[in-house]
Amino acid sequence: MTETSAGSLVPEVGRLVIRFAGDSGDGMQLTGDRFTSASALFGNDLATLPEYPAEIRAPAGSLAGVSAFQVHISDHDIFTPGDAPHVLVAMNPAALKTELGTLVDGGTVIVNADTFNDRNLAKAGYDHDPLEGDDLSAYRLISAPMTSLTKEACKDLGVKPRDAERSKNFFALGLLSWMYSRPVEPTLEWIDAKFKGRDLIVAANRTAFNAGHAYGETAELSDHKVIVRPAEMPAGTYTNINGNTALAWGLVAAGQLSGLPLFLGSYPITPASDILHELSRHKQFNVATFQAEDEIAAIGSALGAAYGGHLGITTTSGPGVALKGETMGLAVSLELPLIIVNIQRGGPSTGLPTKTEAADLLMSMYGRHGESPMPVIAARTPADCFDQAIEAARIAIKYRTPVMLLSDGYLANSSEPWLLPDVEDLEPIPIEFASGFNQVDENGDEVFWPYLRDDNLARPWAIPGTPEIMHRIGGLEKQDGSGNVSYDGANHAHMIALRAERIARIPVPDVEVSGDADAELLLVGWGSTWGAIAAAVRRVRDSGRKVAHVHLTHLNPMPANLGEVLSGFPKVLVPEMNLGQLVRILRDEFLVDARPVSKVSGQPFTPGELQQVILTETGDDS
Amino acid sequence: MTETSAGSLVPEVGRLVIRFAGDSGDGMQLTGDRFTSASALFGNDLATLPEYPAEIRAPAGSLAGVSAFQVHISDHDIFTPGDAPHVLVAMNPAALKTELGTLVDGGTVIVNADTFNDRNLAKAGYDHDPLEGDDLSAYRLISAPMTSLTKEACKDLGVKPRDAERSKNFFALGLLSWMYSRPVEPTLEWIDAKFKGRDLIVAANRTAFNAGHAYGETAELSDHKVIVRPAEMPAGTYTNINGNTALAWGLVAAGQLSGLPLFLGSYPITPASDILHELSRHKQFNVATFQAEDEIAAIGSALGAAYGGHLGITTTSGPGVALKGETMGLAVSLELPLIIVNIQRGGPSTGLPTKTEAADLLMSMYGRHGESPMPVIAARTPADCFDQAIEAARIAIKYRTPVMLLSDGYLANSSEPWLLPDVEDLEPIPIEFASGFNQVDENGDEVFWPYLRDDNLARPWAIPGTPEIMHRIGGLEKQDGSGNVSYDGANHAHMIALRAERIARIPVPDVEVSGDADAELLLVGWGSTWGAIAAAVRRVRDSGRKVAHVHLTHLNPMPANLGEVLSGFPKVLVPEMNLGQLVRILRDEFLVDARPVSKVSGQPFTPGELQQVILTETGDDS
Amino acid sequence: MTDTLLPDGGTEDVPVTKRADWQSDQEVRWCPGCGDYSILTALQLLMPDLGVRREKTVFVSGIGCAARFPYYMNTYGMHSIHGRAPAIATGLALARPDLDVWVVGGDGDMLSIGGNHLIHALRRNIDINILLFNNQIYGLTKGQFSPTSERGKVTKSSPIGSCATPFNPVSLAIGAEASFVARTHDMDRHHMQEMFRRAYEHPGASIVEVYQNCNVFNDGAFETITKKDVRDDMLIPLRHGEPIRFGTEGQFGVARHDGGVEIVEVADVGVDALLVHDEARTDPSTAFALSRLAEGPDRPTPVGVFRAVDRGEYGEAMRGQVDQMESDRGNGDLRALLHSLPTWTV
Amino acid sequence: MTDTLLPDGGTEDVPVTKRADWQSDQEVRWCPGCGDYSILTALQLLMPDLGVRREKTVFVSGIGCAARFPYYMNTYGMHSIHGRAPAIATGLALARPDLDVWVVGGDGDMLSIGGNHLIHALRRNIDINILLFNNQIYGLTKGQFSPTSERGKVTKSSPIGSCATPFNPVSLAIGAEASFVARTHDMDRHHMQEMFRRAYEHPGASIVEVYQNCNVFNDGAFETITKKDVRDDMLIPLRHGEPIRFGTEGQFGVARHDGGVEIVEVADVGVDALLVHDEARTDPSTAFALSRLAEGPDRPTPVGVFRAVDRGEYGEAMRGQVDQMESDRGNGDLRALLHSLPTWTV
Ligand SMILES: Cc1ncc(C[n+]2csc(CCOP(=O)(O)OP(=O)(O)O)c2C)c(N)n1
Ligand SMILES: Cc1ncc(C[n+]2csc(CCOP(=O)(O)OP(=O)(O)O)c2C)c(N)n1
Ligand code: SF4
Ligand code: SF4
Ligand SMILES: [Mg+2]
Ligand SMILES: [Mg+2]
Repeated sequence: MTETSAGSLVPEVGRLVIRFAGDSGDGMQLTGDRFTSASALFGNDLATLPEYPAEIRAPAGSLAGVSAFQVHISDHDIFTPGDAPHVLVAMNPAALKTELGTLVDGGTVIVNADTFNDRNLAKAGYDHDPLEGDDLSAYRLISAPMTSLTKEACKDLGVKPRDAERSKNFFALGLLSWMYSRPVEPTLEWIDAKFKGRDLIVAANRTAFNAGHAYGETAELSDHKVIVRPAEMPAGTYTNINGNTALAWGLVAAGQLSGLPLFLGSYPITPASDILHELSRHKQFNVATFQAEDEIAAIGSALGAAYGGHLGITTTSGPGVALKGETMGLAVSLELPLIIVNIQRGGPSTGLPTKTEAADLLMSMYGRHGESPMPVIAARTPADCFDQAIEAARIAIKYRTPVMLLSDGYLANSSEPWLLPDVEDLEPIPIEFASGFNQVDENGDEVFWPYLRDDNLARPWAIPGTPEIMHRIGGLEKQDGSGNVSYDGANHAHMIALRAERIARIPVPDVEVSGDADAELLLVGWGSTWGAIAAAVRRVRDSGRKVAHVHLTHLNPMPANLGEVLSGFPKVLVPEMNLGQLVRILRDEFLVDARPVSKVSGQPFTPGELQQVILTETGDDS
Repeated sequence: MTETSAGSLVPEVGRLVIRFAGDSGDGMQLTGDRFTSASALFGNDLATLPEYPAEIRAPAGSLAGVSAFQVHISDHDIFTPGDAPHVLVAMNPAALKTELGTLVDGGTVIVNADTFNDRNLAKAGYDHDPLEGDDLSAYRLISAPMTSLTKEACKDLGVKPRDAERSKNFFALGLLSWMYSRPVEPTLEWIDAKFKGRDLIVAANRTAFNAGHAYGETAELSDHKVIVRPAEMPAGTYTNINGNTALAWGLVAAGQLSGLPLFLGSYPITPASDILHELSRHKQFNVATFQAEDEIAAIGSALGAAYGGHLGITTTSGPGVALKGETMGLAVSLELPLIIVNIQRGGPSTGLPTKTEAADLLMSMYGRHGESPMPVIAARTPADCFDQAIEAARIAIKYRTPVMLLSDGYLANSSEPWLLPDVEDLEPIPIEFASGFNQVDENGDEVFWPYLRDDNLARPWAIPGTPEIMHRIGGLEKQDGSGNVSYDGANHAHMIALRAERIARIPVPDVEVSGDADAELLLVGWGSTWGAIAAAVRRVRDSGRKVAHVHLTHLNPMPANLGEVLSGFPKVLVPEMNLGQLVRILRDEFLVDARPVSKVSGQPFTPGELQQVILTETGDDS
Repeated sequence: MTDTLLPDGGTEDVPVTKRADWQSDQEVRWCPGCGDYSILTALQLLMPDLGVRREKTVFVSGIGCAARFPYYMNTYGMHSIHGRAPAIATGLALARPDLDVWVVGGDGDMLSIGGNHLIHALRRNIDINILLFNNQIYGLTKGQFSPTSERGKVTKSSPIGSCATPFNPVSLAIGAEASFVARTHDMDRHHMQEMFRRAYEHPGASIVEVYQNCNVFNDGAFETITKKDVRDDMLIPLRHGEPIRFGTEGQFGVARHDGGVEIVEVADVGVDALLVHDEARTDPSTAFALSRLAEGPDRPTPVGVFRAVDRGEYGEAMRGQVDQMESDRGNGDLRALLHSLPTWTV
Repeated sequence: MTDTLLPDGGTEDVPVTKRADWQSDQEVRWCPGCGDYSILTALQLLMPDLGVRREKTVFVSGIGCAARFPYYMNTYGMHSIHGRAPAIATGLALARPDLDVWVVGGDGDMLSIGGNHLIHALRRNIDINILLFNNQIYGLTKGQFSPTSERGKVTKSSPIGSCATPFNPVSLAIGAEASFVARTHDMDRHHMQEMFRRAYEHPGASIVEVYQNCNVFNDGAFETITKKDVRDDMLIPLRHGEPIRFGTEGQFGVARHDGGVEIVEVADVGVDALLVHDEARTDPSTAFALSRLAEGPDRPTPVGVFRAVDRGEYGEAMRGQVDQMESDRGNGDLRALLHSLPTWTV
């Protein structure tokens, strides 16, 4: 459909990583997003990683104001937004300054030449013009006066020059679309739809896009053209989804699968707020979203709703979880279903709120007073957030327990193509509310015991409104069975053991070893490191070495076969975006000499970094 | 001074455990306390354990209303309030019913016979009078009509019979004083002082006490008499102290030793409130106590005061700690001295608020989001709370870090003789506040860097009011050195590593192995289990078997020699009042196959229980 | 909004009940003589009259002596954690508009640690009935001062007196936009029942401050105003539509003065000068002024309904949005949601 | 109480400073056009006039755009965690009465998550100056409704409008026993400075609500009342001792009405019928009534000092207790303390 038909002279590459960078006001997220969409429609596999500045609006042109979006497209299945980008689009000097270091040697730099004036150079801390010195000698430079060309192209549309200037990101997009042979129509259609009714803007953006596209042709950039063929992907319908949206949809799905109304009690916090935003747009699924006064009220309201028979959820990030500990403890004691979603971010304290980290695992396991065990699960990819939200609900409902669902800032915002599941294939979540007496007392009278247990050791979910079985529950220790307050020591010991056993007995799928079962080295990961580990393992194995990978979704309880799996490998490494937390649990549980591989710089592992680790560990540190 | 002069026919026993039990209104805590004081003055070593009902005032005569006080006196050094009591004083049927089971076979039961009427028997759930059936056949019963004898004795004093009845606990005390040859004068003097000005009450209590004393003689209870000789104790002045008082005094001492004003921000909670109460009585030590609106404000205010150069402290129990996590994280990030005291109690949630447990260790270590390491220390005996409060302050101040100080409900309330330290011998805590510029910037100007580090990696304690060095701190990640907000990934990684190292490098004393260095079995304990483990180890060793004991005060960081010590023992057991928390840390840190010994029934281990464990583990389960 | 799984809550007539039906099988464990008993009795005796179902009634509490209340009611109940009952009840009431949700707590529970949840529940006008048992002390933790204890109060944690000005719970509630605020006391069963009934009937959040005697740690705190023999002179009954008047012979009254209100002798000013109580005023200023009459329970103190205005309940609006989205977009269609972003097919 | 180790804080005269001395070296990072800039400028320009020392001045904040304030002041400062600034400042102010402690935060920070700490600090009358930057939105988290957002507000988290009645911060503060309450706005530097100065001078807790424009997520929220051309008709200046009067020609005024206050035309009622503002009234009822004049910033809205009464600052009382115990018992003697229970000697 485009020039990239067979027989073209355009060289092929298997994959390409492009990084769009510019000032916060330059619309880089949107540009990246559109490029991604076009690539998705074209059929590439892909993964994205947006990175925003911490300030709402840092001063224009400043280093702090640089906003970036990385997209990795490929002709085969990939797992991450890529290591070093091959192409950097830098819309101003500040973007060039902050982002250049990440580019591969020999990579392509595309700049908006118009912005390289003294004022902007000074703001970026350049004492010279990098377009002229040696700064870029190691790269292939495309220096296009995007602003002026855009203005020029738009001059007959009746758009004010300042407004026309705003369309320069579409110029960049047009240029990249030409260079990498992206389909053009979807973007034009998107412009029409997005700015519907604002005709001048539609015209300016269309014009800028076309001008950029034409620029490639006319400026003879043909030798920059490469093509990344569509990937072979399983048949089906795809959408490009980020983790927070997938998670929100997974919660909606859990509501539909269980037939329960959803109640989200939440307090805004980066990077979790978007789940609140997304769910508040879908109330027609019987979704109530309640923006509480703080995180404690958020979980409290969700717990209240759960007590009332709703699917109670609270979403937050690290600092918010630190506030919810006491109420989680109550939920443990009440044995009610509840989902606590933690989109982890850089800590401690306020830390790096817009950067990713996964250092809340131990808090998830142990951050409550007393013995208060709780299932913990973690999503591994953006789309997996959908599945794990359902899994969290399934566990919470079936075992009447609060469940901690972990994601992180990286999963939250990055996206990947998701083969949409057939809604009919999703397994229903059976619900059973207690409906009447379940016990006979000493006098032969029928009574209701709120802590009588089923085969899973779960107590009845007995919701207010049910006739006859009125009862009281609370955070004081209860007599097992009757649920009456009990200060009896033996019963307390029994209840503590029972609460522990109830969680420990939850069946979770065995882990599967990917890679070489007979390797020397096993990498054990959890959460969002999956992509980087899988990619690194593939690269290393492609180079002929042996290595294995196991990835945990269920962190509490752990898969039953994990100990055996671990014991099969002489070396076990645990890459984590923290100082080593899962590794502590593995060492404790299985007494294996697993060792940590840490990254805590606010960014996910790249496959390259882990590849290097593996090579070093397997005896080659080339 | 009493009949117990050498040559008396009274048999000697090495130790004796007496349990006073009665209705909440019966004054058993006071009775136990007085008996303890007299024993202390007599020269016994001793340990006590009060146990209150959970209700403020449960219905009179009910099982829920039973209040008990156990005291262990001995002629040698002892470590715990004892296993099963030898003597039970039961002031009513409910007390007999709930407490009898704990008594040793053949033990002595002393009852107030007057209370064994139909009404009280019914309230206690007896369908017969246990004084008459076989219930007590395994014991030696002393059934004294204490109420009527007291009334009778007081009848000429002009005291109303109902008021006279209130003195019956002094009758019991008099009787026990006679049986166990306690000095009489101190108690009489105490009565005079305590009820000074209320002459009738003084008279009634004195009379009742004397009547009880005489009753022993006249009722020919001589063959119940035993004597526990004074223990050989190091020379010095002693006081009988419980953990909470010792802890409060330790904090006062830390203030004096450092010259810092104390600021306690606290919110009442059992069993921590008494520290607040105690400190609020000693404001003349430049102590400010602030009862905050909640636990978050409590720690917040303490942190604010610490920022201002005071010794900031917050005291609470488990549920309160669960609320303080976020602010502790801020303190970690601010690198300011702060002491968080957790008097642990039965959990999860509200749990068993008046019972003991030590299940907050993992929360202390990991209960904050992100990587936020904090020193953790735990007191081992009531008197040790004094030392560890000072130790906590010393670490907090020297290393500019929040410190978690752990105690528990058992230590809080139980007491032991404490050889009072010489105040001059207590080591001063040096304080150095930043006083001026500490750095020169690029321009050669003098500046102040709030995160410039000393040899301990600690940053300056730079308090407001100091001229020139105004600066801003906060919970966002900071550039090391300058302290400016930094979103730089490499700096973040550096800071995380540095915060971890700063804590890990804090020097703590090596552990010492007590018992047999060449034993097969090592017991590792922490906190209040010290007494029970030490006693059990002594018993086992006295019986000719080998066993060793190591006890941790410093839980983070751990003693440097601990790994080596652990590796010297084939078997390692870790008795804990939780499901196994320290054991997780040991397994993780040292990859030793340490195994847990758990007790979570709201009461401390008894030496007997641990003795049994040791015997079983060392191959004898007699 | 169709909650198909939830119990439909009986369409038959509400059964006739008596006090015993509302008593749970749990032994009541307050100190003998505690004011909580009379509040419990008042409510248990009232419930049969309200024409409500036990299974549709829920008591949510925090921690404290007062907070043990749910255990004694033969309804649904949750004894939660300290301070959080208003938040938990908010979730429950929003999720389950078919229920009557009551919140019970002490002055520490609801005004100290739980103060924020309380004021937000009032502001939002969540459909819950809040009973604040104010004994001006922390009972369960054995006697520390609370946010309603008077300045200078000597307690375990303030051995030479507390330094803080107390909250006036009625003023605070009104300042927090409360739509229903009342006060009563544990010595007058009839008055309590009237207030509880009014709270129950009010749409949206209602708060009733109940002066409650803690005879162990703060005995007699309200004696000066609630004891039978002083009551007439020390309690100022607020009755909608009536001039505010009190005293054994009705010799005192309340009149406006300098923007606030003051106590006057009827003989001095005449009945017509008395303020006629209007609990339904949209402007809460007069209700606020009335709340200032007594700084503590040592001066004549108004009891009754200070304010009762219907200003729209939060849950109704919230559920309205579900309905609106349902009617705008139809019932949620999961497949359509999953396909709502651009898709492509391989 | 002798804090020997603490800096004695200079006995020389307070040095003369200028604006630049109060500016830190940090780049200001609010969105261009944000109202926070003008508040910062107002304060930085005011500080030299207050005659205070930079090293004795501390700004404590929570989290939010507003809460970045401390970074820009060349004083001591702590950017703490969300909602907790009033609690942290309480500890600091109590520990260090020699300092001037300011608290800065947004409507989310101080009224949502931090609401409880705020009302308790006001009630206790801690000696801190609280500046509440009310932009009726969560700025830093990119635009969700806040506890001061009007009902029906469409935001990211309320796509078809919020369901909640907002707080009126002035009413809430007065209900919480605040001794000093004022309101100003970011468009009038002079008025802001006057209010900040008054807050500074007030002993005990002072709170100033500053209407602040968030031009990114809630632009123009206060335009209807603060824009230059409408201001005269839409802002009601409260001036102590003066009749409350406003309007381009002073044609409007405020008079008492039915226990509250209402806006009147001076021509109709005459000047003498206007309410003379008395910020020092012990009874807060009139101040409360004034706070009810405008439900939101779309009707004429009072600005200025609503209430300023000296009712004794908490810290003074607290330190008085230290002094009292010191004078009763002498300075603490550790040895005596350790020997204060019965002892025996072996
Ligand atoms: C998080 C937490 N903090 C503190 C406590 C201890 N605590 C229990 S009840 C209570 C206050 C009781 O006072 P109030 O609420 O007035 O109830 P009352 O007992 O007087 O009825 C406190 C501080 C707790 N259980 N949980
Ligand atoms: C415990 C916690 N919860 C939530 C957040 C996220 N958060 C940061 S600022 C903020 C609210 C900002 O609004 P406001 O206080 O009004 O300040 P503004 O940005 O409008 O000045 C929120 C919810 C956080 N940082 N910490
Ligand atoms: S302590 Fe006070 S409030 Fe609590 S039950 Fe006893 S009398 Fe009642
Ligand atoms: S988001 Fe709003 S409040 Fe925050 S800096 Fe920008 S304009 Fe100001
Ligand atoms: Mg109370
Ligand atoms: Mg705001």
